[in-house]
Amino acid sequence: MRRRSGNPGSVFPGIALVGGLLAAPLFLPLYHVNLLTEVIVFALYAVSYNLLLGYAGLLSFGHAMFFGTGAYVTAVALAHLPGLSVGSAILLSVAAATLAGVVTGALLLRHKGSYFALLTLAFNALFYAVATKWHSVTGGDDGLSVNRPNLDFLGVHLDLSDITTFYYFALITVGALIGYCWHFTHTAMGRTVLLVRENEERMKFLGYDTNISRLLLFTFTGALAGCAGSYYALFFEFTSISAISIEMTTTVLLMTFIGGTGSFLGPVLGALVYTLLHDKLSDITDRWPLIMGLIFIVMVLYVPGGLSGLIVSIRERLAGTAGKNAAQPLEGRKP
Amino acid sequence: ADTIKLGVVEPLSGTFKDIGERYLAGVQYAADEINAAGGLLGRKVEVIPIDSEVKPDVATRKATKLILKEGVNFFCGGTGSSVGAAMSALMEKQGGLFFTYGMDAASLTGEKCNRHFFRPGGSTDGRSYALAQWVVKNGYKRVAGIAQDYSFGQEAMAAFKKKLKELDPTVEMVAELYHPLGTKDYAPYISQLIAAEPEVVFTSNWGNDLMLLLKQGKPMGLKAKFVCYYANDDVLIKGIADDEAVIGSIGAEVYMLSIPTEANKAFVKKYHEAKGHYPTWLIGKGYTATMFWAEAVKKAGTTNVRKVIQAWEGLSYDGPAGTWTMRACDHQAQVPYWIGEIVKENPFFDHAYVADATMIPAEDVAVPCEETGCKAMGK
Amino acid sequence: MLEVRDIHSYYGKSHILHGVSMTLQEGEMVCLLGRNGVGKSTTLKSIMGMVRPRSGSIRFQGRELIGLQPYQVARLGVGIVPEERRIFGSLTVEENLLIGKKNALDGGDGAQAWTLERVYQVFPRLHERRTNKGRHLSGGEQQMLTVARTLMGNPRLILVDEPTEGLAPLIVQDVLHMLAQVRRSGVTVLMVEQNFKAAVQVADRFYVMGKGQIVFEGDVDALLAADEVRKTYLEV
Amino acid sequence: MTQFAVFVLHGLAYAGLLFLVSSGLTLVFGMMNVLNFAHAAFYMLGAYFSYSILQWSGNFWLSMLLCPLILFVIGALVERFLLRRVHQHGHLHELLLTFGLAYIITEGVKWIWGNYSLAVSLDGFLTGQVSLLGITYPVYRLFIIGCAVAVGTAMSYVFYRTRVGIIVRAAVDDHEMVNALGINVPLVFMLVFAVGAALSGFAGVIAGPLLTTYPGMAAEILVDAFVVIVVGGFGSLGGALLASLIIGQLQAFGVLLVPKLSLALIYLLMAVVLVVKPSGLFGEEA
Amino acid sequence: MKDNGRILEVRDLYKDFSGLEVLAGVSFQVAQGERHAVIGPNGAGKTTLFNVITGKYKPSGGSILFQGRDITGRPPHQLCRMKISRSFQITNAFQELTVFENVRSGVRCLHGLRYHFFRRVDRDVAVNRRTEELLHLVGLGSVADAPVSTLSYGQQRALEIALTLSTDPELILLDEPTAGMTREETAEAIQLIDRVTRGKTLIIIEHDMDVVFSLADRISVLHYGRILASDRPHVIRDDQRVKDAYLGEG
Ligand SMILES: Nc1ncnc2c1ncn2[C@@H]1O[C@H](COP(=O)(O)OP(=O)(O)OP(=O)(O)O)[C@@H](O)[C@H]1O
Ligand SMILES: Nc1ncnc2c1ncn2[C@@H]1O[C@H](COP(=O)(O)OP(=O)(O)OP(=O)(O)O)[C@@H](O)[C@H]1O
Ligand SMILES: CC(C)C[C@H](N)C(=O)O
Ligand SMILES: [Mg+2]
Ligand SMILES: [Mg+2]
Repeated sequence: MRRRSGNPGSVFPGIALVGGLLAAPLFLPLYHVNLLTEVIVFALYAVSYNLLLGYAGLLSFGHAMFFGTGAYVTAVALAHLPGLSVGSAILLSVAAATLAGVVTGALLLRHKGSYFALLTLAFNALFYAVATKWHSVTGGDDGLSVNRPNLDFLGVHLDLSDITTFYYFALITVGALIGYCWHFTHTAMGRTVLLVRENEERMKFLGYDTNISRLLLFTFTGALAGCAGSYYALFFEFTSISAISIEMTTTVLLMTFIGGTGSFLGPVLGALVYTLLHDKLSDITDRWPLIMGLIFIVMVLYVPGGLSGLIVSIRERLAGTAGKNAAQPLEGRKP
Repeated sequence: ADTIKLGVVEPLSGTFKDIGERYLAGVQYAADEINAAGGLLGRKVEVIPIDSEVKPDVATRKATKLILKEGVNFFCGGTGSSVGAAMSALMEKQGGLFFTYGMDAASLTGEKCNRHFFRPGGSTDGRSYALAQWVVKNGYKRVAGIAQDYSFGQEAMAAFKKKLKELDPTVEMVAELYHPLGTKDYAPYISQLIAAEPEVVFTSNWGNDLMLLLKQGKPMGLKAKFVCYYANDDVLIKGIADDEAVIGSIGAEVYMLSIPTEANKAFVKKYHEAKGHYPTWLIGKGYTATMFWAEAVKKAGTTNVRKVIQAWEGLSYDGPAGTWTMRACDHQAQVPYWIGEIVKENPFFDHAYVADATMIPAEDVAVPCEETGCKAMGK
Repeated sequence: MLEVRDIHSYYGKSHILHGVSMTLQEGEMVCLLGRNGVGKSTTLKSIMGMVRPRSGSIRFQGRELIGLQPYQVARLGVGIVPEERRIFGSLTVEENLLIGKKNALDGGDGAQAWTLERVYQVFPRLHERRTNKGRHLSGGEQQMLTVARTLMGNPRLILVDEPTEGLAPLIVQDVLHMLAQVRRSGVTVLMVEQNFKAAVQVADRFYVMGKGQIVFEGDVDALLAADEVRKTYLEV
Repeated sequence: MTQFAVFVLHGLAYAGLLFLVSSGLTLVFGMMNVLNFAHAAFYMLGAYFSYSILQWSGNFWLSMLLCPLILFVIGALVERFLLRRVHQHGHLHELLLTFGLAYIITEGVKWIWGNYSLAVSLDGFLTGQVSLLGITYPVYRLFIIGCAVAVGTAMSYVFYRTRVGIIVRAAVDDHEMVNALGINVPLVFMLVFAVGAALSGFAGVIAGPLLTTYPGMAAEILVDAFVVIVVGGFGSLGGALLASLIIGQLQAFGVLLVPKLSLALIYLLMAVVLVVKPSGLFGEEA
Repeated sequence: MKDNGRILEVRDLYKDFSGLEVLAGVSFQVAQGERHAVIGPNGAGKTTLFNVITGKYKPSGGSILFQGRDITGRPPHQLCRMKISRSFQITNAFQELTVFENVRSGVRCLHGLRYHFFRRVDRDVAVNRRTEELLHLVGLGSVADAPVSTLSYGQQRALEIALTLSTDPELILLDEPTAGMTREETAEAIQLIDRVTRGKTLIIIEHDMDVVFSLADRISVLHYGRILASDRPHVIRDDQRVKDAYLGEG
């Protein structure tokens, strides 16, 4: 899969999307607005994960450790620092996640491929264990409930406890972040990680310190995940160990992969599809995880490009340009 | 008129499925009885089961959905104090009402209390006090304790120790162990218990955690008598499939099948005729609490949450388990406790079960308002 | 016995063999000469099935080889001694040899001309070092081991890729004698050599390869006669 | 003192279980360079099949025989029809596939057997206890230790003494060459994967009576097995053994000495190893 | 041949791969601006020598001096920034990406556009211009936007050279740049190399003797991990040991 810089194919849907989202509360019932807020939060989480998986080719089974860290820091900070503003709570979370990213990254990134995947999983388990055991801070199995403070910013006063208001708050701030991520994929760093994935050895001989670049990216995505986690805590007004559990990693993996690692908006699509499916399916059957799993396997086997990959190749098929290498993101070099 | 919706937050899948289902059965039975008698304020009570998976986030997610979509504002549940804490917080935000008959962590009506949360049932304090009294009464000196490592377990243990010291300073706590929820291999803990050589072992474990503890205890050579929160559980005893492992254990509850009062005998008879099985502990607790809630709604004469809250505070209710009074200062019902020993012969099952229960009056186990740590009730 | 007709082989995009053809008779020893990188090894790999030609045909005892897996080709009685010795470094010498051995399960034929004993007779050096790990052998010993390992499979045809590559002149002689011996035991040999001097000592016929094509075929005298060929394709 | 001895035994029992699981995982990784996330799921399947077999036959030994066979077949099928398919997409897809597989198996198990723990109760001498030197100890835990030793020895024998072992080890060095020597390497790989699955299945059977059988058992053991691999070193049987022993003891004595940390201990160990010797105790430097 | 001081000096270099000793005490020097060929039979250790000099492997013994500084065991990216650059025997590019981005990745590194989180790579005029230049220099201007995987073998080899030059090196090491080329391609390639390496120092591994003798100022013959001889072409041509070991009798 090639990423032509400024690929219009990924811009226009983007604009349409934003328009639709801004209007959503006008025609959607409250419940769905709430659901959409969740989608937005997960979209950020998934995008951050895809920067790792789709762009850097690093398959991590530990992304939830950052997501969870973000969620917990927000919860704890808001509980213990009275009068803390939303913004600072989020920033604190990001800072914590960044720190976690640097430390774990330094340990993990000496390894690649399967070993890396395995280690990330183990580290996620470690974070989980700590969150469970460290009762005094995290509330262990009880979790922590979060009070969403109101937003006072440059004279603007917003009552975030109102669902629609919080929706717009999330949409705008998170939207901006995702926008930046899109820009990121065209920056020097963005391209560097891609090239390192394509051919690390050559990058070394072209003068790049690939360890540094990998660490930077790992930390960056960790910070983003932490931010998503923070929003998650605010949205949910509760933080429990499931926010830092391996299931939470699985969730983002499914979202990202179903949406498609090949294109930037794939994961966003994935977050939407996953959340809606989850919401609908879990009413109908409590077997919905099984269905998710099956979808996932089928995709790994037949549609490695995910939904977006499918769309792209269909579009190319229609356009006649046979989609030969439509979204084949994970060209993992065999060890 | 449309129905009065009551969301029942219980584990309906997963390890604690059987617990949740029995609570639900109790609530459902109460609802049926009410509806049969013409309903509540002339409206039918509609029970909406919610599978909490004993996960706070799952419970609140589903509850929120019901609030936003269906406008439900009465909820109840009995499993997982962690779920209770989360629901309590949610209710305060969404202006709903939650009551529990099984989430016993004292903190729920203590520092975590709020006006939207009621506990028509037992608490770790009450129950631990009751058991402590029994231990002292029977003159045991070497006591060990093991509990699940979450707020419920910790509070149960703390209260037990506190009361023990109060009643008889010479009693010795020879071991105090905590294990993660859902532990499978109790060997390392049992070995420690054995090494401590206690006469009785106190445990607030429940469900699978209690089953495995009792099951694995004997084979490893643990002789001591178990003093349990939830030993009077037929499903558990059946599950252990080894009466020897349970006989002699002690259970304390706010409701037991074997409460020897007329009121209870009548209730048990009626239920058994209707359902063909007995209203064991959880069913009874669910039933009694729901009836109590209904009383409050009746008194309020409306489903307006604020009104119902006011109505419930101070209200008393005579049920199968004696007289329950909802205290205004912390929304903790003042209830008598019932203690029974597991014996081989019993009128209900062909496996071992609790013998006739003896009552410990509410006053003896009451926690004074000022000690609960509940501040949030100021009107 | 072996008939290669007009094969074209590629590595990814790069077209290496531009229509190579050659034939071998039962029991003869043929040498394929040519400069570095002209496609000699690729030719052998193509026969063995380690590289799959995109067109052409390779018939061994009348059976088409193209499309077969290397192990299938091997079971038909073809053995290869690869260029990069590719002995199993973490296995002992003896284990390396045992791998080569085909047993009923692997569908080899009964005639066990080559056995451990026999190999050790021919290569006393290997017998001395039989408990050493492969990676600790000297280049020459590794070369012997590779040949011996292949012989253990009792092939009817062996493809030997630059057996004297990077070997000290003395060892070159040993190896050549050994090959002559193998050939005397009735095995057909197709050998790739850069070292013309070495090659002429042992081979009956020669093919010369230049940039992916056979540019000459004939016996020693013919080759010596063909100055033009030698100048352009072999010498400096 | 006896207290100490008992805890050593607890540790050994768990170590045995860990080794049974991780050895299969290491085998597959060492041979085929495939990190099989579904390995623990196979282990869980083993436990559940064993449960069902016990239900109708009541014979533990039978399930000990059958389950590995069933898992062997499953493993073979998975390798042949799923893993091989995605192989050309690179190892990321192999990981994702086995991961998805694990996920589905877990959910499937919840569906078929229900999402709660099933107590596997044995009969016969396995349920009893032995007392020696003043220690009373359940037979079954000793039995587990025995099984681990047996399997371990068998594996290292096959691995280092038989031709199969030689082939497999050679295939790790250079499978194209092994192929060229007339050995059907794809088949070998299929078998290796199947054996790995069978091993984990066996471990599952053994685990059932000890830990009860429940859908969470896969995830729990998987993480521990991974830590074993990290600590012991990738693809090294010896490493797996040593690491299992260490972690087994850590688990047991952790509960005794530092109950608050017990959950985190093995991760601390892992972190230390990662810092001090990233390739693990027995692993060659990458 | 000009000799304004040494740019590279290799002293008694050793390298072994788990027992197999590939470099066994290699010593030689390269003068500023010199064109130095390394020849020797397969497996002699030529590529390994490159790998050790350019920091892919750490030597197990000996030292390497570049412009008088000891650079032994430095990682590739540092050496690259010290203006040492090497090509690979088998083309080693970013197969899925365009030729342009391939070369740009080297150029922008030189311009410090490596890990920047905000600046876009496709907006930097200087970088783009330099990239264009290089592409035209090696004659790939026409295929700038094609993905590498669609290039012919010859073009890929040319790209390999462009990549090597993209970091504007002083010392250039080429590993069999003409490997796998037809005679014509080879001839062109040599001209290209000759053209692009003027004023730089060049070390080239080459089996094609025409190339070697037409291009090199000096030749080192590597055999069994040792330098058999290091001298002017005509001397090498007549050196008996070299004939025995590599060239063979004509
Ligand atoms: N990474 C490695 N691990 C083990 N052995 C290696 C490694 N790299 C090279 N070798 C061995 O070192 C020897 C020299 O290899 P090298 O690539 O340097 O040869 P060369 O002179 O470049 O040959 P050619 O002309 O074929 O390129 C060979 O025997 C090779 O097998
Ligand atoms: N794996 C590969 N990928 C890409 N190109 C290759 C590969 N192996 C060989 N080549 C190229 O194919 C061409 C022919 O290779 P081959 O090994 O057949 O040459 P050869 O005649 O055996 O030369 P030598 O005498 O060095 O063995 C060479 O130019 C080489 O660079
Ligand atoms: C069902 C009950 C045993 C639940 C337990 N009392 C708790 O609060 O978690
Ligand atoms: Mg060759
Ligand atoms: Mg080389």
